[in-house]
Amino acid sequence: MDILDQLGAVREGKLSRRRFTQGLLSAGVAMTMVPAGARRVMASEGDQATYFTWGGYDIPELFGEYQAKNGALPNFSVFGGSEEALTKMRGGFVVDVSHPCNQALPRWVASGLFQPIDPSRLSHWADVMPELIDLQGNDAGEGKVWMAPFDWGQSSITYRTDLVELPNGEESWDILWDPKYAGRLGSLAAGADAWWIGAIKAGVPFDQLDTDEAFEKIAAVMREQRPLIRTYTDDTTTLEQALASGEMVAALTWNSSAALLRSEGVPVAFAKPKEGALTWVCGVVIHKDAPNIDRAYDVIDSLLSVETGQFMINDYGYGHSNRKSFDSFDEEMLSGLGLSKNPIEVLQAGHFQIPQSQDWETRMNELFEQIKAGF
Amino acid sequence: MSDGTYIKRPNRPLQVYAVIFLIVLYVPVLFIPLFSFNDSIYVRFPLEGWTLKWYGELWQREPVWNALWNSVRVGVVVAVISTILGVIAARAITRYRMPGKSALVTFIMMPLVIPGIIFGVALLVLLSRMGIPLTLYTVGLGHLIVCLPFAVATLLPRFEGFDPSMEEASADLGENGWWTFWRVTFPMVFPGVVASLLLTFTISFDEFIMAFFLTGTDPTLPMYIWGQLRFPQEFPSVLALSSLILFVSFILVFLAQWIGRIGLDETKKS
Amino acid sequence: MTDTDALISIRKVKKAFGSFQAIEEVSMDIGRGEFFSLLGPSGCGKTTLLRMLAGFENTTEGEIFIDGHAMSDVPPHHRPVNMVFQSYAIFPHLNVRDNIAYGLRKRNLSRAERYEMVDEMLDLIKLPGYGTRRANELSGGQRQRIALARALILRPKVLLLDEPLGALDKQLREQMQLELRALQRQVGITFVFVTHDQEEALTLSDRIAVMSGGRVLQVDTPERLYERPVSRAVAAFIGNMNFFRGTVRRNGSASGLVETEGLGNIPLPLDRLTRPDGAPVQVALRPEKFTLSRTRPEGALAVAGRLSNAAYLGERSHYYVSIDGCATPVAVSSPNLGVGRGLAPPTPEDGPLWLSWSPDAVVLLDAD
Amino acid sequence: MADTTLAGKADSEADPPRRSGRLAGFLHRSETARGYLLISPTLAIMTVGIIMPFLILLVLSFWTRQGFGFDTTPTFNNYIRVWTEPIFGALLQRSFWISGIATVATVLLCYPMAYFVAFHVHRNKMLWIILMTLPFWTSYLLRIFAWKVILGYEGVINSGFMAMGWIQAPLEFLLYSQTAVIITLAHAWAAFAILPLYVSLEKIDKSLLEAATDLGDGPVARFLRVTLPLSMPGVIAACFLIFIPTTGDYVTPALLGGPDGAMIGNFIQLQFGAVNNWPMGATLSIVLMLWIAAIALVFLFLTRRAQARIT
Repeated sequence: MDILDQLGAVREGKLSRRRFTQGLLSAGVAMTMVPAGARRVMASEGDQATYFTWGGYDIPELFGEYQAKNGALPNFSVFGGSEEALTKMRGGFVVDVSHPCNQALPRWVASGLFQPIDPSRLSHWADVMPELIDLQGNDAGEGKVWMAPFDWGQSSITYRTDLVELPNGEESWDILWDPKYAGRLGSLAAGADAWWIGAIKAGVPFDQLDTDEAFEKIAAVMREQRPLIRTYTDDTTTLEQALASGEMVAALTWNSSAALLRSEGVPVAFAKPKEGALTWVCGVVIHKDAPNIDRAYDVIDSLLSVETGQFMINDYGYGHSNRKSFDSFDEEMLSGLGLSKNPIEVLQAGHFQIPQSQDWETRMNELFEQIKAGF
Repeated sequence: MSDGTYIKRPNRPLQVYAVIFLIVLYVPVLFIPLFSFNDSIYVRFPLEGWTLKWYGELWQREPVWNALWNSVRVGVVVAVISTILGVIAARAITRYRMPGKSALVTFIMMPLVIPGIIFGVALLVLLSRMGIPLTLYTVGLGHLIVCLPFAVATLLPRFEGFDPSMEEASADLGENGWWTFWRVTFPMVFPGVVASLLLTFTISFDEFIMAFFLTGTDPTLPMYIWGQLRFPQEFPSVLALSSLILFVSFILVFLAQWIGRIGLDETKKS
Repeated sequence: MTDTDALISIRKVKKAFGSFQAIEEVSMDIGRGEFFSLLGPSGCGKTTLLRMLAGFENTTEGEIFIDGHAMSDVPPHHRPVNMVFQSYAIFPHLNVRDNIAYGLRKRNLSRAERYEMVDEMLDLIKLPGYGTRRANELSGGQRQRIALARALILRPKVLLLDEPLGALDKQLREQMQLELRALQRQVGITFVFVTHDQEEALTLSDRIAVMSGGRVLQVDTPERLYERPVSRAVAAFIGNMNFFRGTVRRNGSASGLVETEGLGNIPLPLDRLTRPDGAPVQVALRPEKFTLSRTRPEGALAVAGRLSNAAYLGERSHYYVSIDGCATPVAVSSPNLGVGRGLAPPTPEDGPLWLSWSPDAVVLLDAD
Repeated sequence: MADTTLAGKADSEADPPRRSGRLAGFLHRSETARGYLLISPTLAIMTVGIIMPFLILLVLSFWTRQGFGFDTTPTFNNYIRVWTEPIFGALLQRSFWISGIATVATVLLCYPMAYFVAFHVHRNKMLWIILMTLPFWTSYLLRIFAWKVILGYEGVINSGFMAMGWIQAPLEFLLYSQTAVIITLAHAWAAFAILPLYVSLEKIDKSLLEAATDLGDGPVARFLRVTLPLSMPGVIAACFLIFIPTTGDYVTPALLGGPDGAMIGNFIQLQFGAVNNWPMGATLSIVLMLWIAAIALVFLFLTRRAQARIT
């Protein structure tokens, strides 16, 4: 086979040397004009902390304090799911700060990749809601914690108020299982959200998830839902766009999707299902080999600041761990986002995720992926 | 048509097909600049209104520039290294009698016919077993492996079509090996080198699958775009940046064509 | 030649490629069974004319008739002509047999019949048993024969050959010339042969059309082209020729002569002096028409000169003789009959030499 | 040998010849050694980049996941699972089906275009080639995204058709389906088809086509008997260059495939991501590669046979 020859097509690039030099010249001009920003980035790279986080958290708005103190933004590395992140770090990827959620916390801690956080080095720690600190498996002893809580929220249904007829006038998870809307429902792809919703729908208590019976029951529910789903995706934009266009009438999303859609004027609501929504808390952890430990604390402090919190609530619709962040918002607005000034209300009204073992995670993910693929 | 020969005479259906083909090829691509002017963070019809704000915002999005800069750095380094290695390899393959040459060539060409995901995971496993942290260097290594076969494939025909007696003539006229290479061999294979640089840079610049597995803290542009696909607030800026890249590459290509045309006319006149 | 004899009639054919006029206006007839050559330097339009016969180029103006049928609207694959390409165009993906049998597809022949025909052709071109060879295992001469066989097997009315011998070395070329000529006699098909090699054209052809700059300068037999060229261009292109400027002088209706610069006055019969009195002409004489002697020959037209250069070529020698009134030395070609048998060839030290010639050898051409 | 005489010449002019070391002398004498020396950096990189990862991948495929680590007792369990659980076979089959359709569609659609540029464009051929490859300078991800806009529920096609009254409700099979994946792959890989096709067509000596015509073939017969067989190397190269990489694609199906469009690449990626079963992922990679090798060999064999049949 003469692939070699075939690719010789490119050799036909009959550029003369002179022409090439001239081309380079113009390219050079373009290059010097473009990267004014890029050069600033180069300057900032130096010894800044590296924050390994969910896509969307790598924005300057969250790091006002950090920037004021260190003159630049931290470095960002982005993941799409916390499993992916843990896998990467287990593969030897070293960062300063990362961003797990409560149900994964014990497994993250068990990996031995993280060091306890000393709260005395955090200036906003006193304002952090104790309920969020006091998570299962978060106590590192000696007054230290593994994870500093940062954001919290719910996984629930964002639905088009004009297109969805509520069953019995009540918001319920049944919407996502309603054959009436076959092909017009969406779901997050991660088992970390969807499987738990399946448990709620199937009526399996979270403390009994680890049984074969639970697996069977939830799997049956998920298989029932699968033909109704237009697409499973971790990419919230897709769900938001589909909701905005009417391609989907309802989807399993996080708070931020509903907040964004509403700000764009799309008639949606973020449901408070009668069965209860799924509630989660995410936070930040410090890698055991963090090369910039001081700056790592700066990152955390910046994330816990009121300014950051207000941005999170206002623009993303997520809860924040600093109770002062809520002061400037009224209760009604918060309630629309599925939030409250008293997070414990929300946390208790919903189903709070309970950490599971690594084997459970793998088994769940494997099964859920098979179900999504149609088996 | 008076100057059409029988074989080459114009074929109307084929012309129509070619035009349709180009339209289908371009329409999806042209949606990118179109939506970069759309006054909504959601990409959908009808357009909400025209705006330039995403371009303005782009200026303040350091991560975007950071990612672009990473991609450019990786691309340039990968293009240069793979082309240099390609030149050396192509010269060795064409110039010397080596037992097992065809097996060697097949080996070098292997990445062309192996799905990128397999390379990605294989390298990830290797690097993680060796405890090597993921950085732009690991991305570069991955891209190098993807790009090398393209470089060799582009350069081989150049070297094959190159008469070795030219080098002998240069040696006969008293140049040593090094200067012979610079004064004779390199200019002769120069178009291949340019093609190889362009091709490998383009491949590296847009490579996603390997980068997905091998990226550390510094995302390349495709990795960054992947991250932004889920977050609509940033997405229009990405569209704006891509439109700029598209625009600049159009300009460069046509500039090259235009300059080439002028050069051609000049040579014709003289 | 009468019209009924003409197999091909080219009538006022013109061809333009954009603004470039490749064929100015050509009309000629080619007879049945003729070996006809188109001769001219590269770029003269001969290949274009051939390709127009084949149908690969259409005519800008004018019409080509083959066997009485207008060819304008007949695509190449329906024309009763076949072609031997300059590059031979042997299909690389087919073996010899399939190459030769290529055109038989539409003839509804069984495989055995086709192979039989191919074997006959292979015998004809003296390559028996080559049927299963691959195209890339063939030498140049073999490829040329296969190309010939591939065209001839279809029994075309006309076989077109586009410099088919150009790629061969000299010896092979001469051998192929003889074979080609023999083959043409054997099959009796009209051959139209394009070449830039005048010797080849003279050797092979019944008639030759000499072309230059998109025009046909002269169509004639090889002998007449050589002995009686109608223009300086033809004379210069075929063989070597000495040219002298001259003026016609007619003495009433009785006799006439040409006054020349260099050769003096040359008396000519009036039927050859077709021009009016005082008309400027060119006198052309082939180098071998001169006789060289050390003393003035009796009763012949002669002029004295000095030897300026000599070249020994074996069977003959070329001498360049400077004469008064002539800027360039006159080229003389003389057989070396006596040389080596005691007769010394002339040298520049010999002093004056005499050039003599017969009036019959003189060709009168229009002044340029 | 030419080199010695040349060296001698240079030496005689200037200083007395420098004695070179034994290694240099060896290199000077042995072409093979010099050749291998030249090619060794490339080979080293390829070894690090191909052979070592593959060996590790192979070893890993015989291990078992255990918590955060691996149980390194060699076992065929992963391969047995791939063989026995229907999902893997089905995903492989689907991947080859989608890639196969996309490959055939791409080559069929690009062939006339390459033909057009090779035979019917006389000036500015290079401009046409550039024009056809320029769209590929935009990010692949964004091109996928653009197709989403076109094929989407309120996308260009649906809104266009609705506006013209051809359909009453949006066509839902356009997006989040295998159709969407095939269309997008065909569009994305067009350049990889056009270039080899163009080169193989452009290389065909035009006099061969004239010869075919001269020997009585009309345009169709000429195409089938000469042009197509002679361009087969390009067709085969194009097929390989598209089919093989696309079977392992996971981006396109992830973004456009919907629940029924998932391919084996998605599953491999999941094993290294969410499912976190690296040995299984390694096994799937090895199995995928073996299948590709088998399919490629069969394809080569069939095209050889077909070519032999034609001639």
